[in-house]
Amino acid sequence: MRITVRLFARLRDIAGSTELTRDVAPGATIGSVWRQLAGDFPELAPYERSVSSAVNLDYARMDRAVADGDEIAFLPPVSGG
Amino acid sequence: MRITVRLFARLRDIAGSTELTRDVAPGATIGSVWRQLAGDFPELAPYERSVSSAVNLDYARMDRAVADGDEIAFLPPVSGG
Amino acid sequence: MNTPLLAIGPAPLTLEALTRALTADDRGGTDGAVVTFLGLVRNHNVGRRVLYLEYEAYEPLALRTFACIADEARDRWPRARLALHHRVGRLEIGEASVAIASASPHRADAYAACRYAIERVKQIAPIWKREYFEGGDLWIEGATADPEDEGARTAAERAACA
Amino acid sequence: MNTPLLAIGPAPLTLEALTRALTADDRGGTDGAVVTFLGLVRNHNVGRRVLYLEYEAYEPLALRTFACIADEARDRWPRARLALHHRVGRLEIGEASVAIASASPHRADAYAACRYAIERVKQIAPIWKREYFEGGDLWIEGATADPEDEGARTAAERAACA
Repeated sequence: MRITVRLFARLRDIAGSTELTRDVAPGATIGSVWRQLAGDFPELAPYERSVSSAVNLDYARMDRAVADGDEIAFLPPVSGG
Repeated sequence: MRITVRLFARLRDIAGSTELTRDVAPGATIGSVWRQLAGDFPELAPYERSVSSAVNLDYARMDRAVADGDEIAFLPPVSGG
Repeated sequence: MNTPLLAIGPAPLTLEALTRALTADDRGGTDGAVVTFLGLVRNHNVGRRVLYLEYEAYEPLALRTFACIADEARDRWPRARLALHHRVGRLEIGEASVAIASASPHRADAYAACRYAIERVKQIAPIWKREYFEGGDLWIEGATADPEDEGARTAAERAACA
Repeated sequence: MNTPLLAIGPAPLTLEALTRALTADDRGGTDGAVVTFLGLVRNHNVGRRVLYLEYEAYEPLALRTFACIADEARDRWPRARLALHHRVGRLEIGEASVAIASASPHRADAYAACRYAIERVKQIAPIWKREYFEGGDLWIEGATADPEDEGARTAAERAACA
């Protein structure tokens, strides 16, 4: 399955791009996508406990299964307002 | 002593004028001015407990002595805002 | 045009003028929050269909009372600044009778000072509204104005969530 | 020009546009109170002299989050209506990053809904600011965004004095 990963703010700076494409195995979850990403970019690891995620413009939990074509977003702690 | 009395809102409607001139005896207080006025306009009497007063643009109590030339204002319960 | 921070008169009220008056004071950029309040004329009041209102004020005492309210707010929230405009004369449904703005480094103080100010205006400003409704008209009489009534002042602070 | 009730984008924010969008809804004249909030860029933050900010957002999710906040506020204060605009891009000191307006028949609900909304924006809107200060820059990171965190939601209600 192929998914799109979107990254924001400092996560984007660490990874060096706003959007990545990833091939994932069946049974993949948002959490497994995150761990794969943190393997590629070790500076992401400290965000393990504070990151939020969204799938196709809905906030979602890390144990949520991903499907082919999903847009997964990883969001560092927010600071709007 | 001669004082000016200013009346507002329903008090003005009852007395039929916004401003009255009154001659008062030495020792007069805001309260005695009010009672004189309520004698002239009995419909004012029900305001005895709810009226506020001011002297020369300062809120003042009913037992405050008045002086020649004072501007005394009687204010029914307010409803600004 | 220089807009005063405290005003009462017949001119229509605008938030833009009010907040400009307030933030013009802040050349340093220390304000992080501006909270405003507009009171509007409603078309209904306790079951009566309202046609319009007429506001009357003892204007010079009202201005002094606004200054007193601003002082009270500054004592309680020293970093918040207030602007307060009240309108008099005939007001149609939907028009603003009162406009208040509060600016402060942090939002909690700005919200509290702005809310406190409208509570105090209703308690102690020498202003009256006459309601013209379907079938008649009457003077609205609310609170006996007494700036020294600590119970009322405390109630205003409570409403401001302070 | 038709101003949407919920918006995010690079255009400067004005209270006038926001309150017009909100009160245009009220053809019946039932609103008695409008409360607004402006968040401004401050020149200092925890001891750093701030030069300017850059705001970034996941814009489509931010818009959905604003709609979710408006729904929450309507559940809690059914007669209050909200408008909420957030800006992105580079903002100078004193400029508004967020503008919120709330209208309601009575002022208590308008104050509460407006305060609740800014608390929720700070908790759950996918928006980030990068602070450029004298000597460097950094991403500000506040709350972990979780719309289902009841503890955070309750804290926002408490801040709104509800």
